[in-house]
Amino acid sequence: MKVIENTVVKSNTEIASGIWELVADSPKICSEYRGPGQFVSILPIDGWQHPLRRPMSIAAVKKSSLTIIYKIFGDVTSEFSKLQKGDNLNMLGPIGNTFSGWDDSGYDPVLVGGGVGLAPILNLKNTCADNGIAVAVIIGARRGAEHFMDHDPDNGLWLTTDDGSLGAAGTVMPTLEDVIASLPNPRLFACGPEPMLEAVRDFSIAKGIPAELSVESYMACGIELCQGCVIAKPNGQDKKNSYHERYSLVCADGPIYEAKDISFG
Amino acid sequence: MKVIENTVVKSNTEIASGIWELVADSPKICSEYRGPGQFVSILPIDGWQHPLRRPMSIAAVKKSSLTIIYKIFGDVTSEFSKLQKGDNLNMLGPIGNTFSGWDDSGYDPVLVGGGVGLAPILNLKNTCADNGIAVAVIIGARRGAEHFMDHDPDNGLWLTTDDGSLGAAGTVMPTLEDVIASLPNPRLFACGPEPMLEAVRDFSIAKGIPAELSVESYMACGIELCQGCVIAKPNGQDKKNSYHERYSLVCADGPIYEAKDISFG
Amino acid sequence: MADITVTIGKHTFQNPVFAASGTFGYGLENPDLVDISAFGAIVTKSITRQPREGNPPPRIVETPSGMINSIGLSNIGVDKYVSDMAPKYADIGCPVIMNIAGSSEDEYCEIVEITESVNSNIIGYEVNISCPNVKHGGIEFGVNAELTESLTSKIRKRTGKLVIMKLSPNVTDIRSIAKAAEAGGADALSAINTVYGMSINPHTKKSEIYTTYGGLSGPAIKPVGLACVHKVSLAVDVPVIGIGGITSGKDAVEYILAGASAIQVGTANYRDPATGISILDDLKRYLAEQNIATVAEMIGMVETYES
Amino acid sequence: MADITVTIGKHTFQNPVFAASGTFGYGLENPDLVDISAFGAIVTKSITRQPREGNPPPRIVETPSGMINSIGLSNIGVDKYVSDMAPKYADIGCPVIMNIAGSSEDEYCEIVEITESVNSNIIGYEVNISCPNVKHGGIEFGVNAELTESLTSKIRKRTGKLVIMKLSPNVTDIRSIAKAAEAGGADALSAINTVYGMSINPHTKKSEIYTTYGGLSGPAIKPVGLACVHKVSLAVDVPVIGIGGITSGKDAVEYILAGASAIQVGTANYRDPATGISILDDLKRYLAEQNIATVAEMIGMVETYES
Ligand SMILES: Cc1cc2nc3c(=O)[nH]c(=O)nc-3n(C[C@H](O)[C@H](O)[C@H](O)COP(=O)(O)OP(=O)(O)OC[C@H]3O[C@@H](n4cnc5c(N)ncnc54)[C@H](O)[C@@H]3O)c2cc1C
Ligand SMILES: Cc1cc2nc3c(=O)[nH]c(=O)nc-3n(C[C@H](O)[C@H](O)[C@H](O)COP(=O)(O)OP(=O)(O)OC[C@H]3O[C@@H](n4cnc5c(N)ncnc54)[C@H](O)[C@@H]3O)c2cc1C
Ligand SMILES: Cc1cc2nc3c(=O)[nH]c(=O)nc-3n(C[C@H](O)[C@H](O)[C@H](O)COP(=O)(O)O)c2cc1C
Ligand SMILES: Cc1cc2nc3c(=O)[nH]c(=O)nc-3n(C[C@H](O)[C@H](O)[C@H](O)COP(=O)(O)O)c2cc1C
Ligand code: FES
Ligand code: FES
Repeated sequence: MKVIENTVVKSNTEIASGIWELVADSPKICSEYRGPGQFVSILPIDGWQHPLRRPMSIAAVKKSSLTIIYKIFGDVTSEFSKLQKGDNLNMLGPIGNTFSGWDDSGYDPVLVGGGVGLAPILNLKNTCADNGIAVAVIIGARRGAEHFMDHDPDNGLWLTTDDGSLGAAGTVMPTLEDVIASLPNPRLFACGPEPMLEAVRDFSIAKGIPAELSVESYMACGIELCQGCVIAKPNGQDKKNSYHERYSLVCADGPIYEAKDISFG
Repeated sequence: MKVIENTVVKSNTEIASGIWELVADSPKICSEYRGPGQFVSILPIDGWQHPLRRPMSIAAVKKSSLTIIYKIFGDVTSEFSKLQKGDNLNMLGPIGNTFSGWDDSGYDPVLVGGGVGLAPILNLKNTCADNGIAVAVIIGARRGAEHFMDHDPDNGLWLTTDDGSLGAAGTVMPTLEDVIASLPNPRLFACGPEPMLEAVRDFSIAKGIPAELSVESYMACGIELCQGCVIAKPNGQDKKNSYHERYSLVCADGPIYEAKDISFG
Repeated sequence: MADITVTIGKHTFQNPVFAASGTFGYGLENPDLVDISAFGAIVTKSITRQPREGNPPPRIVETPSGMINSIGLSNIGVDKYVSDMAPKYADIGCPVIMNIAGSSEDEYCEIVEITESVNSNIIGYEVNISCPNVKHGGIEFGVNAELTESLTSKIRKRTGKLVIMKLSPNVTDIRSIAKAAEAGGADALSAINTVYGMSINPHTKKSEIYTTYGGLSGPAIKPVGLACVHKVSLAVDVPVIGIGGITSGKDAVEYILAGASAIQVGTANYRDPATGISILDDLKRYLAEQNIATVAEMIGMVETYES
Repeated sequence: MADITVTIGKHTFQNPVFAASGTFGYGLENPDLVDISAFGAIVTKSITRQPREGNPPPRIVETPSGMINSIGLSNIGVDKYVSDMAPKYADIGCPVIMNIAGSSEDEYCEIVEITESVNSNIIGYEVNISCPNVKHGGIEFGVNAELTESLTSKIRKRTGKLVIMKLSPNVTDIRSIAKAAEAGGADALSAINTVYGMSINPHTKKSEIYTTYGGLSGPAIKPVGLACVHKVSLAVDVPVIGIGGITSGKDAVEYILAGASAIQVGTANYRDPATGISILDDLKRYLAEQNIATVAEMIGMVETYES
């Protein structure tokens, strides 16, 4: 069940260059939360200038505390960065489905995150740790300043940077290939910018490795009212008079899809 | 000369119920300031949601400090009340003409203020005091909580309230009649809500007492560009093809007018 | 307490706050988030003869105090609507108005005929002749007075239920279209549908909407909707339903004063589908403060300087 | 550095950022606040045959991300304009385009004839056929293709200077009006003038604008202006000047990508008449970042999904 809740900010800190972590007291949404992959949709705090809520993945839920990690992108995220302890923040959630199969002992989960796609991956990483499940995690960024964790391959955490200033140089893909080489039954979970998702998708299909991708789309409502948040399904293209066969609503059927079930613009 | 200045808030305090006083460091506008009656026009702080600047009378200028007194009316003034020391506030000014004749020793200045019309009246009162000029001041409000000064007729300060909860009961008009009765050569200066200005105007014309009124009008620019801020002139009605004979621009020719020169809708 | 009922055609609604088409789904999506029985009525997403996928993404973009959409009438089609959705309206406690769209008179008529052929709780039709983002989605009717009159009268002949024609603001003279709909036998008119708009991403240099142009909605268009409602309500005798940028009781009051007998909440539902309920609370408070006994007497009460 | 000059008719402007009519006075009011020589051009307040007081107040009201005005073409009249203002343009360092309005073809023509009869630095006319708040202020031309073509050709005959027709968005088909203006011999088209809007004060129940309806401007209408400019620029061969809600370099870029050869800053001047200069700085930065060598090649460069 989704709820609209006036949450109370507990902390709001810059954890890397332009990347912020906000923890809010949100008992209602937390009690409905079902697992990593779900997101909330947050009301802008500047009146009606920006009419639309902003979707943000849930990075952690601990008792009644909900964490998001956001990147300053435009007006609304800039405003969010000014929030202080005690301020209100109106959230709608939890929305969407969850990553699945990570607790299946037959698989070796490999988590791939990049940019603002970090939040659900971190959430999944920590949830796995809480459940005693070993995972490999690969996090990409453009430059070292955008990372807030330590490159620590010995403990299953690889960082990459486009400019080579931290961890492995390049995109996450070469590291991903290296990492899975040593795993008997890899299963991929990815969230990040579209080019990264596309690369992971193509790679997983080519290699026959199961993969779940968390995708983004522009949303007006998050609650199945606007029909705006569609993503194309590669398998539903040809029907003449169909509804939701060619396009899937990310807020209802996503944001997590199996790699083979979606295609990118 | 008018300037646009990014002023710095020095203090912002609620001085009566819903009435705030804001002091800003504003060296450029202060150095152009010419006297009581002038105003500034302040940029809303919520982006473009409210496109228009808000005109606010100058309540005091001391060296580089400029004071305004504002009432929380709607969105923009509510936002202003959240400003804290050190915040920026973009002002355009000083705009408009000034009260005149108050320094003419042949007259006994009587100052009448009400509601948000208090700022320029206070400014004039203090300017007179600085110049050793004795004045009578009458300030009206709906109820006692909206006053922040003391009813002190012995020192020339009369307060009135519509509900009689402080000072004299009723509007400023009965008190005004009482006060001028004892003055040989009264000269009125008034600023306040339109019904008050209208009453002062009619009274001054009927009694043949000179009066200057500070008027308000809806403004888009404050700098003679929009032609929006007009007020009707009673003496220019009949010309067929005329420009600025029937209507006067408050931002250019006002906000101070002699009572006989304006009429109210 | 003030009387907040309003009458449109032969229907009296418990209050004048409706949910707008395309912004409230089929009224069944979020039972936990909103108590639908509090609304005066809800208007469904446009239903077409056949199911429709709608336009490719991107379908949505935000603009200053507004948004552009180009959904392209994505919907389940009338057959499925009548079989799967309509029966669920039996006990939702709120009248349902079915919004319909088509690319020909026949299509509109078939939708009505199919719906009329079953028993349902649908009390009427809002006829979308103003969808700006589908080439053949009705807009060719909405910009042409003759076609509007003809379509209205054909639908009128097929139903005794409410017939409400939904007008486009994207015309030179909305009064003439309104009069044509009235002449065709409409019980009421809705105004407005969205305003043509466009948005471009300067970084990618791409249109932010697949169909290039989409429909602008939200607070940005409130002044446009108000002007249309005022003009239309002076031009016709049937009731007008006001739509466009309504987010608060204040907005609803403005529309009613301008001449609306009821109002619809659109884009604001995306922030909170219960917005209509808070609008209703505001409206009641306003009536009490202003000592106005009935909403009915407020309709068109605006005082203008010129006449 | 990128080449930011743009050419309209036989004129090459130093940059594409102009000040819009009615939002920059006669260009002479605030020499201390803004360095007018930085602009590509300025367009004056509409000038009519006789001086005009304009409409009674209230003339202005704010709306969400916008404002409505109903100034009613308050201006000094062409005689005084030509004798008192025009001579001052000799050394302001910026081309001046005179905006003109009238209630008949004769009136427009007389204004042009009077202006042509003197020597002045005015480089052309922007013809307001789209003022929404004066009954006979040109809008009857702007909604009618035949009248637009006829008026354009009459003005064309009377001047070798630039003739720019300023279009209204309040029409069913802006393309047909644009084509008529082009056929009449216009050198360029400006789009858009303001959108019809209304606002009501719920407390007083009064219209907030004396003429009931006024013209909506500001960021709220940016999507409307962009759609119009894109449509018009595809329909005609002459340059289009984009107007509507431009406040930033980003907005200017969107308009140029949509097909505008130059842009005009309107409502934003009321916050700061130097907005155009910061837009110009943003635009230069954008060109550098994007490695675009000339503004000219950016015009109409938007990538749309459909064609
Ligand atoms: C399911 C989902 C999960 C997300 N999780 C995160 C997260 O954990 N952390 C994070 O930083 N960001 C996340 N995002 C992206 C985030 O919503 C945008 O960065 C944010 O909306 C930007 O708002 P802005 O006003 O700052 O920027 P703007 O300048 O308004 O927008 C910049 C870009 O943000 C995107 N955007 C804006 N509005 C919306 C909207 N209503 N719906 C979808 N996208 C929009 C668009 O791509 C736009 O071009 C997520 C998006 C989705 C769909
Ligand atoms: C010359 C002048 C001097 C003023 N001095 C003061 C002062 O010293 N203290 C004070 O509290 N107020 C003063 N005002 C009034 C002040 O400008 C309004 O109270 C303020 O704009 C309200 O803004 P808001 O967003 O809070 O309210 P809103 O809800 O936007 O507006 C409420 C009312 O404020 C007025 N208003 C809004 N925008 C404008 C505008 N752009 N121009 C003019 N009026 C507007 C209108 O009457 C409107 O109905 C003055 C006005 C003028 C014209
Ligand atoms: C995403 C979206 C989808 C819409 N779909 C429809 C529709 O299917 N049929 C219709 O008649 N109107 C549709 N509308 C128009 C609304 O019903 C309404 O007329 C318009 O949005 C203006 O109101 P608002 O500003 O309150 O949103 C849609 C609007 C939006 C924003
Ligand atoms: C107060 C005001 C007065 C205007 N006066 C004129 C005018 O005299 N002639 C004209 O052609 N356009 C006039 N306009 C329209 C503007 O030039 C411009 O087309 C419109 O405001 C849209 O641009 P914007 O959103 O940037 O303001 C006026 C606009 C405003 C806001
Ligand atoms: S975001 Fe509205 S339907 Fe998914
Ligand atoms: S406020 Fe614009 S001319 Fe006076």
